[in-house]
Amino acid sequence: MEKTGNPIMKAHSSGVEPEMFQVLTPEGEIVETIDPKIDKSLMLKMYESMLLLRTFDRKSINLQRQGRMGTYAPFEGQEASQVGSALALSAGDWMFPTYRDHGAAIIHGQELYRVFLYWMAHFEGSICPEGKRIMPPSVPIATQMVHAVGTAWASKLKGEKNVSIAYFGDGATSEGDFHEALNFAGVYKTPTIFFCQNNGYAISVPFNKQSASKTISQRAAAYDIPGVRVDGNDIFAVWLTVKEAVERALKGEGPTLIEAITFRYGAHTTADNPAIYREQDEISTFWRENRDPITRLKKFLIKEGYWNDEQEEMVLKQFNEQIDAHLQKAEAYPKSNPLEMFNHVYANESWHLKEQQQELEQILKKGVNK
Amino acid sequence: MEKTGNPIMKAHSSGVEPEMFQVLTPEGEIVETIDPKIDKSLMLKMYESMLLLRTFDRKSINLQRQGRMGTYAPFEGQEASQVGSALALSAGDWMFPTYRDHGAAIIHGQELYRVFLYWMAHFEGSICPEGKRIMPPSVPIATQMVHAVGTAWASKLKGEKNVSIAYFGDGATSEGDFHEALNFAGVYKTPTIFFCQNNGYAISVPFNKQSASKTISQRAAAYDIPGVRVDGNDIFAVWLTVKEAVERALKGEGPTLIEAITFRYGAHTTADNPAIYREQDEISTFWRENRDPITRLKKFLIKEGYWNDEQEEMVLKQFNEQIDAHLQKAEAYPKSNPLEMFNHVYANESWHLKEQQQELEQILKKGVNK
Amino acid sequence: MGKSLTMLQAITEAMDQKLGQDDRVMIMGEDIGVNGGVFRATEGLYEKHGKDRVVDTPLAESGIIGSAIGLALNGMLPIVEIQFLAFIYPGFEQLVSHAARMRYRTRGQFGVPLVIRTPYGAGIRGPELHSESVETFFAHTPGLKVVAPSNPYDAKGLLISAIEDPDPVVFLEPTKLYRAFKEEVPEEMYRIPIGQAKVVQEGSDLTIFAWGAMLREALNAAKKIENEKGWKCEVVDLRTLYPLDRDTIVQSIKKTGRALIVHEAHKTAGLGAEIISIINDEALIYLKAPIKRVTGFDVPVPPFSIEDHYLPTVERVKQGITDTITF
Amino acid sequence: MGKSLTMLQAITEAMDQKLGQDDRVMIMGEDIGVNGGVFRATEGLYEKHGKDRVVDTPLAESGIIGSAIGLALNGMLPIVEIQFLAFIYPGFEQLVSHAARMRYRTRGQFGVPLVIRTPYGAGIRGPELHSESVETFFAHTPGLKVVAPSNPYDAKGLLISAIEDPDPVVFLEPTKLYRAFKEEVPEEMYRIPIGQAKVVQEGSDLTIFAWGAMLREALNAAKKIENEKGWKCEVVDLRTLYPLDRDTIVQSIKKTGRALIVHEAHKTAGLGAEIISIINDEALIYLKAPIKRVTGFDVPVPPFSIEDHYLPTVERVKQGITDTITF
Ligand SMILES: Cc1ncc(C[n+]2csc(CCOP(=O)(O)OP(=O)(O)O)c2C)c(N)n1
Ligand SMILES: Cc1ncc(C[n+]2csc(CCOP(=O)(O)OP(=O)(O)O)c2C)c(N)n1
Ligand SMILES: [Mg+2]
Ligand SMILES: [Mg+2]
Repeated sequence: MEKTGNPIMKAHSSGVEPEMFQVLTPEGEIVETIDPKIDKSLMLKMYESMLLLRTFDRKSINLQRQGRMGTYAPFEGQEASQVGSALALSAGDWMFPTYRDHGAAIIHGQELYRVFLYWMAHFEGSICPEGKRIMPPSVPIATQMVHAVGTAWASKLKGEKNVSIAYFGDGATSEGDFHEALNFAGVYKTPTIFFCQNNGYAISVPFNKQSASKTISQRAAAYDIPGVRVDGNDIFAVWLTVKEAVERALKGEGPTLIEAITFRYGAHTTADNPAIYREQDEISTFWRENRDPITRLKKFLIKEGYWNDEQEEMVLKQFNEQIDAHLQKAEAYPKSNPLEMFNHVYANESWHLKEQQQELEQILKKGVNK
Repeated sequence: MEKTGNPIMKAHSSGVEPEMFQVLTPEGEIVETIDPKIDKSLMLKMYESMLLLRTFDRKSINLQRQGRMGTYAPFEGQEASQVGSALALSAGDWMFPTYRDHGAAIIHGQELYRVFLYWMAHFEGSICPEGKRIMPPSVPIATQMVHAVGTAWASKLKGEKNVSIAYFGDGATSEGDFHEALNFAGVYKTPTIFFCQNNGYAISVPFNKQSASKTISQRAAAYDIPGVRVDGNDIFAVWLTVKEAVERALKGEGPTLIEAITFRYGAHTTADNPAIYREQDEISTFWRENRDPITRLKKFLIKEGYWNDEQEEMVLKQFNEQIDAHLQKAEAYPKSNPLEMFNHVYANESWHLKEQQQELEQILKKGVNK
Repeated sequence: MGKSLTMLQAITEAMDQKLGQDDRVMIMGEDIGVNGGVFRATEGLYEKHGKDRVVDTPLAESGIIGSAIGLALNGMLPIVEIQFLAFIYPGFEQLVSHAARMRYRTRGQFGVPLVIRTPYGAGIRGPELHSESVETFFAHTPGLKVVAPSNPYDAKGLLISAIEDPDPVVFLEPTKLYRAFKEEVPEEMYRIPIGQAKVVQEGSDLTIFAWGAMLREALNAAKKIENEKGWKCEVVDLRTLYPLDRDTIVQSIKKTGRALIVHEAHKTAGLGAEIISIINDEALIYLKAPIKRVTGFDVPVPPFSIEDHYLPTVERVKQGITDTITF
Repeated sequence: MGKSLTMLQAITEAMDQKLGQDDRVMIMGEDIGVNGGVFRATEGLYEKHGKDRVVDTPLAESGIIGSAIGLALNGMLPIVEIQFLAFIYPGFEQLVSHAARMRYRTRGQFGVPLVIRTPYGAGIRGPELHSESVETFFAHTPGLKVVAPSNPYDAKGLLISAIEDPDPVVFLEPTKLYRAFKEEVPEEMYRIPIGQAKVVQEGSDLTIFAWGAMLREALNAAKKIENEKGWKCEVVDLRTLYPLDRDTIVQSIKKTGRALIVHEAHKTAGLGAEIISIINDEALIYLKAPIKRVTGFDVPVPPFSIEDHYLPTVERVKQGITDTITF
């Protein structure tokens, strides 16, 4: 019954069915062969890392509420995506996080007190430890994706065995930079990993208003690069996928687009009220109870006899202390000096900045500047 | 032998094989059912339109060489794409051409003398006949694609039965606006037709340097809209495809991406030398001899007894006269008045433009302004 | 009869009334529908006017501005909200190469009656790139108009004018003032003409030119300096930044002979320079002292812990006044 | 030993030499590889230095500038060619929100040693949007440097400095001068410091400030007016547009007391305004007359049939000189 005169209908007949790679079910069951193997110590590292991050995240929200920090972007619920991806990297790999990916940054080596400093609006919160390649959180959406193409391209040109990973959200996939980044990476076969945390919302906008496409991973085909959709709350699935992407990249096989399906339990930032745009209580309770990344790994670990409540209590205590120590360090950090704003605009000083700095210095000497 | 732990390899296994919709072969044979029917008079219109355009295009190149026109962008070789698409439209449809699509614009109702005026750098070359919706050629690549989403969206909101068609090249598909346009059109299901003439080159850059993807049509899947690849030198295939896209659009089924495979025989513009970046003689001779859009339709028409050499001679003579008349009109057109540059910056006059206009007027009164 | 409204409420009211009055008006942007906008400027409008008139768009500013251009070409009157001024950059090409030029290119055949509303300026403890003040970019683009209100009353009247304007208007809303104070705002629709500055305080010793959030700093400094030294400053709210109201600028300077410009934007190539140049053109001989610029510094807006020192302060304005008057 | 080169050849030579000398240097852009660039600025470099060092990119300016930022972060020294200045707009966000700010954000930990070369300006009978002169956009962006040479010698020396500069430099090449004349250019690598203007002609009655293609109009007008009226103009080539060389500007004005600025860019918020403001700041009392701006008008650059009237002409510069001197 097919009409030959209808080329469009013909071409469009095969719909894409969203599939999702899952290894560890919410019930804590393994449903896929794990290859390469994830040994016990890595499993424990995964679990503890997620616990650390959740503790850190909750603390941060409280600090914001107490006025000890500025607007904060929480990531609770997305721990498996951030930890699983970061643990699959090597120390020298380039990381391009957004404002919501300090979880991944911490696992990749960013120091906790620096993350506090960032949200407390200290300049120094954007610096990473010496030798690391963790860029400051990218605020303009999707822009960091092309940077991760460039750094990876340079690694390739220099023959250095490093990948670059760009973090971004579902909303970011609508920006032109998403497209240009994937296309460039495809052309130059750069060792770039495009890691999308699809948490279903760009602030208030659900993904079905963001695009008519059902998945984000399907977009990879447009650039002839592989795209894969994984359960972003299943840390095994995330780790295995990123690991494979890293290996492909290092073998010279080019970039990969990964869509990790996840959910942020809380608000977009502490300035946002999710109850306005979604059934916040119901939906976040549903995810917490049925899809939580930490709970599911815990179930598995307990079943295997790798974990118990005492251990949990102990590490939680330790994490709280660790976080508090970093918080103390951050809060004791010297107040930002307004004159610092004139530094690092250029590598070398310019007359106009020197004078403006002097102008401000004079005013500050008078004691008030309001 | 498939490893379950390799989600990326699994997901990426099915390659896209470029297929191309063709109805009329280069030998002038029909190889697909034509539905809806293309009657004799439409066939003749197609043929004559292509002849007119080719005559116009060659004339224009000569005019540029003689210094009677500025830099010109020729389209010879792409006539089937431009005529076939334009003839599938209704009079009130919105058209967004590029600098290479004055062929399509002419068929949609732009006057020949205005096209001359445009390339002679008269302001008035960007105006279309009263009541028409032919926008001036878009120079910044891909930017017009989002406009065609907007006008189509407005048609939909107002319940008007019009489509909007955006013309663009293969190079344009790398720009962010390509992505944003397709995505918006998908979300709002706008009656937009994205008509790409893939002539293999963006100036000197061949498509395989433009993207790792084999086709442009495959990108439609990223937005869950239909994408189709057609032989852009086969006017029946082009017309049928655009016709179907128009019908879908008017039925509320949304946008379509069409990739028409074609080739520009000549230079990118009269300022370009294609011999630098491709085997110009060989490749353009190959296309002319084996793929020409006009020759193939002529073969078919002659076989059917619809056309003969006398007719050809007669219409060519008529076209030459018509074009010359328009050229005369364009060359007799009043010289641009420099003071015109101050008009239409705003709907209402502003003091600063008024004064600047007076300043220039004073200078011009003195006789020289060099 | 008026109501006491914040600037935010005045802006919402202007849009609500125009949506109600004219079918062609629509609003589009990120999070402006269901969520009512990140500052809540469109609160309630989605529910009231429906999803076709108040549209949550994908996160893509070029797509937003570009499709709004198309909507405007085809008879609609779109109001675009860009979430923060710096996020207009992905759509910069659409604004500069198309919105600003369509009327010119088509010799008046097609116009782009588009309003781009966007919060701008520092002082609300925003994250990086949430505090820019780059009005220069738009004031250097023929074909655009640029407006920046400093109070609820002007905001409503100017926004209605902007929506009714046949040309694209960049409407800059000083974030810091959104909820800073309330003011009596008439309930009916009224217009404040684009292109007219306003003398908000008469004076004889020096003129302060300011706009947006800086107007309050200017007024506060003027009051303090009058108390402290007895100098009387005239304060002019420019309101429209492009094209500038030259007559009001020149008239004031002819009266006072001294001037100070206060703006948040970076000093170099900021609009202050254009105002100085206009005065240089028209009233140089009236000048008793160099014109002072008290502006944001030529550095990226720093983290909010020190943003107040990036911004012109009453202290710096006072210093500027003193320097100029005692020159 | 030098050779007689056009500006285009001087630019090619600078890139060729840096590519040869430093592995980290690479060039990227549209049609710059096999084709040698639409103006042929990169002619022969692809063949000589290979496809990894001279890269034909996809048609996507945000991708180009953005990936160049990444390359620069990771140790390369990319030179980007944007085909024409107006086509930088799709990459505007990358330039303004990232290239210009990376050093600042990371407190010097990561810099972006990037050069963006682009033809700019009118006068070559180009199509729409091929003739823009929007240096203001970049001069209002802290973190960027902006350079515009007016002759082959400076072009080579400034481009080498730009490539070696640790910060992003927007390098504006006046299209009209690419092949306009030849000049002796030393074969060795030499540098002209960024940030230094040059007095190209001494004079006592008035200073003309110009740059890029407008320098020749300035010099021609100065010569004519000297012949006609005997007035001696000093002519200053700014060369670097951001940050400006204030000392040279002020020194000259203190000598002549009168000034004229010639630029192609639109008048409102053009760089002329900043120069006037610098003079207002530093040397108001030396001024014998208002400073005149002879500039491109505040209209989109018109079609090339009348572009010469959009541009400052010798006639208009002469008129400006006369007005200023006889004020
Ligand atoms: C270019 C740009 N436009 C708009 C914004 C404002 N904004 C900040 S976060 C955000 C939503 C991002 O959603 P998504 O990409 O899904 O990431 P998520 O916040 O869910 O992690 C928006 C619109 C921005 N930061 N940059
Ligand atoms: C934003 C932008 N970048 C660069 C250019 C310069 N340019 C003009 S045409 C062209 C190539 C376009 O190629 P394609 O889209 O394939 O169209 P074609 O010319 O082959 O019809 C380029 C790079 C431009 N006009 N706009
Ligand atoms: Mg999201
Ligand atoms: Mg092409």
